[in-house]
Amino acid sequence: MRRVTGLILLLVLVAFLVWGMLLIHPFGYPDASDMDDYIIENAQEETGSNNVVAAVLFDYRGFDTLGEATILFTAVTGVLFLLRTLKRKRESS
Amino acid sequence: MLSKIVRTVANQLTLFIVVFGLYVIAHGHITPGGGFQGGAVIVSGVILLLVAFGSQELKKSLPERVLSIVESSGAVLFAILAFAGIGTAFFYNFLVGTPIFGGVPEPGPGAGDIWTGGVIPLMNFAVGLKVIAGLSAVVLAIALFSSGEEVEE
Amino acid sequence: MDTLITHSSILIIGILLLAAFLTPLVGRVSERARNILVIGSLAFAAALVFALARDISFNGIHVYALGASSPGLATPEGFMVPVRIVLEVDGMSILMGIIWSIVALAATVFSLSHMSKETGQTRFYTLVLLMVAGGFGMMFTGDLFNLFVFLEITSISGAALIASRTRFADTQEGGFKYIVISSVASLMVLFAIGVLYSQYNLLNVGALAQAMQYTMLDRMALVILIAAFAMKLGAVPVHMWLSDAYSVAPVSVTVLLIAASQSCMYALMRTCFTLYGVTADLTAVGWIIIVSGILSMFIGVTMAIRQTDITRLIAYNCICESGFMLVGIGVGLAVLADPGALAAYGTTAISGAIFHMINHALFEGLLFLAAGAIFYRIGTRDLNQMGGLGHTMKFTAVFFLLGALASSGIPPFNGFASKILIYESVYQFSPILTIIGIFVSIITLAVFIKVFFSAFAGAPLPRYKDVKEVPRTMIAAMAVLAVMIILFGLFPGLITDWIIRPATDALLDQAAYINAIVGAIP
Amino acid sequence: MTSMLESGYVFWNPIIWLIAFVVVLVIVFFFRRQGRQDYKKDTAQAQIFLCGEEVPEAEQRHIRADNIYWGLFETLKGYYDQVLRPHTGIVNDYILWFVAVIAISAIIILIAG
Amino acid sequence: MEHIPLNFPFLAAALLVAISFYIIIFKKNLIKLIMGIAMLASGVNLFLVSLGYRAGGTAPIYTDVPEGPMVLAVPQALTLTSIVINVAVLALMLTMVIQIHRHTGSLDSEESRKMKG
Repeated sequence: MRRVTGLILLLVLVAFLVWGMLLIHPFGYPDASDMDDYIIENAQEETGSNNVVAAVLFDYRGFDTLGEATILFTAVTGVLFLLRTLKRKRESS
Repeated sequence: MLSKIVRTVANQLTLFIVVFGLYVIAHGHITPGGGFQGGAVIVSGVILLLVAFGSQELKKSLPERVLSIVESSGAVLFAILAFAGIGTAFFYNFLVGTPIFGGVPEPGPGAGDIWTGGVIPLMNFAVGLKVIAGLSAVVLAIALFSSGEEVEE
Repeated sequence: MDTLITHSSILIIGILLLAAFLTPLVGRVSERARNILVIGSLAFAAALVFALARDISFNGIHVYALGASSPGLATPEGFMVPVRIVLEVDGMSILMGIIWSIVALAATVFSLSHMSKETGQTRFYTLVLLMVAGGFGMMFTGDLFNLFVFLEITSISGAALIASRTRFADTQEGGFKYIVISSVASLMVLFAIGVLYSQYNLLNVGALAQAMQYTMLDRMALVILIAAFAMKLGAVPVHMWLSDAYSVAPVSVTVLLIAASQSCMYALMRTCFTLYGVTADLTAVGWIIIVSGILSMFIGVTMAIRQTDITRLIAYNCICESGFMLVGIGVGLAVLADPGALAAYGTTAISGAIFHMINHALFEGLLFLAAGAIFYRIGTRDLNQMGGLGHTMKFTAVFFLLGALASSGIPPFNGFASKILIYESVYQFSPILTIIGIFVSIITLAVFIKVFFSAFAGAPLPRYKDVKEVPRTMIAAMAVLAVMIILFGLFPGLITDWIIRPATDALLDQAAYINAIVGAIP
Repeated sequence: MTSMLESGYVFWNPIIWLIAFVVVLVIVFFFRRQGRQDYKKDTAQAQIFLCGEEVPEAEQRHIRADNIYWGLFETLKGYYDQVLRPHTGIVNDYILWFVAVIAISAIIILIAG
Repeated sequence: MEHIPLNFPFLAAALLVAISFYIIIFKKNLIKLIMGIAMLASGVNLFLVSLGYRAGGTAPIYTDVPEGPMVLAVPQALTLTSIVINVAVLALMLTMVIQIHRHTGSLDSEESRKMKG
């Protein structure tokens, strides 16, 4: 029962996604590229970096990278936090 | 702990891995790469050591306390670099045009210059530090935990 | 002072992040210094939020372009669309910020005593700070991808915090469920962002709203965004994770999780009202949200009355209360394209929903904190083992009763004030919805009678003879929320005039939001 | 009037409500005082009377949460069987419901909206 | 370069998403579930990065690059961010699975559950 319902719903989802993907612009020919053209043209002058991706990562969208570094920090803190003791377990078992 | 051949080879290889990782970090603003990628490369060296020597041995040279401190410092350094531009705006690239990493390359394709990019190389360095310490800490903690050893708090 | 206000939106997030990064270092030195750092940074952020709120009420929408040569310069000179990440704080965002800062302060002060017996406190407070910073980021950002990043920060730190009592198996399960749900939801949000990006090559909410044409792909993105945010806020039928996660977390974390769910509700409202807004015909979306809200109300309350685990019961009550908000928002969305109906009752429905959001955070927070106080003293969440606690834990009993009455919509508490706005406006849309709402409110009262009777009332049980009242910091944290509940209940007109109406207007005024980013609409 | 909450249709003022509440309270107390005056503390009057039986200990006297509203759950058994079935607690099912929500709302929005 | 028929890269991303949803829904093993989430992340990342491709474009790095159009830079940055985020999420998930296994001795999502109803 669950399997059948699940498969039907999944098929609807697949149809939905595939239909959407067929509507997107042809691969390699983006519809609009104003923001990226601006960045590619001005990145060298504004940030002094030859690597435009690095310029986007650390300058234009630097806040995202701060967030990303924060996520890594969060995950590391979380992992160390969750694996913090085995002592209690050993005593009880 | 694996056999002596593996340990020796891992020992020698790690040096090259670390150097390559540092190269990727340092040239993040002119060639493909950056702090995350270079950091991940170096962490692969740490994992090689972990596989060869076992978590107990590695823990002696890379205690988690130190890794945690280094990771926090990397994050703080990154945040401070972002805050330093707040005279104009948060994340403002205040080093462009100054003597430190301030060079601006010729527009258009050309050879790269390491002395460019403003805060980008510094941020790459901070992020690299963070990724190395953070991912090593995660891998080490999981390895120690699965081997039944107590993780330091 | 002006400089501080100019930079306040980023300082709120930045200071909290910096404090979170510093906490592990300071925590090695001294516990006292760490607590001062945590509470101090949260208080500083709260002060800045209030200053920013005052500034917004005078000067309108606050825009901050990160890394630009001038913070107010959202788009580069001579260019039409924003390139950098822009923080955009309007009345609605700052309302969420006010809720979040109050709740975060109360929860942290509460956990000073509540978590004092646990190990790993330094990492706990680090994660709390990260979660608070993530919530502020979600509320203040004007950029879709940035929203995704902060959504992830909030959910990862939330999951780690839920699982913080590692000695119990169910906490690990709750945390795992939460992180699976939230990572799937946020990845689908990212997918939707990609779909939007593919058409307009933009990531800024305001600029996207201006360019929005409501093509088929936009509808696809809308479907995915609504489903993902609905899952994150715990609307029926994707609510099952909520009771699992809320019931096992330490209560101070649960209070933060409620506010995090509220920020997902905020993201849903932003998506519907600001991103799509009047360009799209959102009647169908409105009806989907209304149906989901009605189901949330009904299933939430009927499941709540059956529970014997006190926090799980309150968690189901949370689902029920968020159903009220969803109904209010759904009615507002359904009549968004009809100015007459919007003016007659749509606006009231939305402001009722927004008012209920702030009230919900307050009274559910109080209920959870009171439940945590019981857990702190007797070490169980099972209602079957409680009884007669009101004789010794008088303050906790009174606070719990206050929260319960507010949640059931008993006058003169704040829950009634917001519920009457929702009832009265929804009645003009469809009377049956109001009738269901009132019925659900009555059952909510029955739910809390069950809890109050089995936990606090009755003869004092011999095994709980030497149970004492909880420490003073915990009472202080509960008292803050209780006082706010009473104030909000006694002066609802003041609150609506000061913060709810501006928030509603800001939410409905799509043009102003767009203008603040890209200048006048051509 | 800072307490006034107007929604264009009705109004709600907690101060007026409180005044009315106090008035009703006073009236109730007034009538209550007209009642019997012969209640005395610390006599047999104040003790629990249970059909003359021995009063059980607090532990047994207490009604546990499981037993509260027992009749309601017994009456609504059919409903609760239906409602409890989707609440399996398996994380895979949660994602299945998410897929269901996407699928159903996609059909609705793409066709109707 | 010619049009690639039927937007194959996007379709591949959609199929990856669909397959990963199949795994997440039908595989009861928690490790497989995590693999499903990793695949979902890969699908979304593939979708994002293929959005930015421009026919005949070079990588957006000016160091020793031939003249010509460059592919869009922002999707690449977004993908990088998203990859790191998913690494972090996976690490935390695996930690929780380790803890669940330690407590219940089972990796089955049905057997290891404590809460229902």
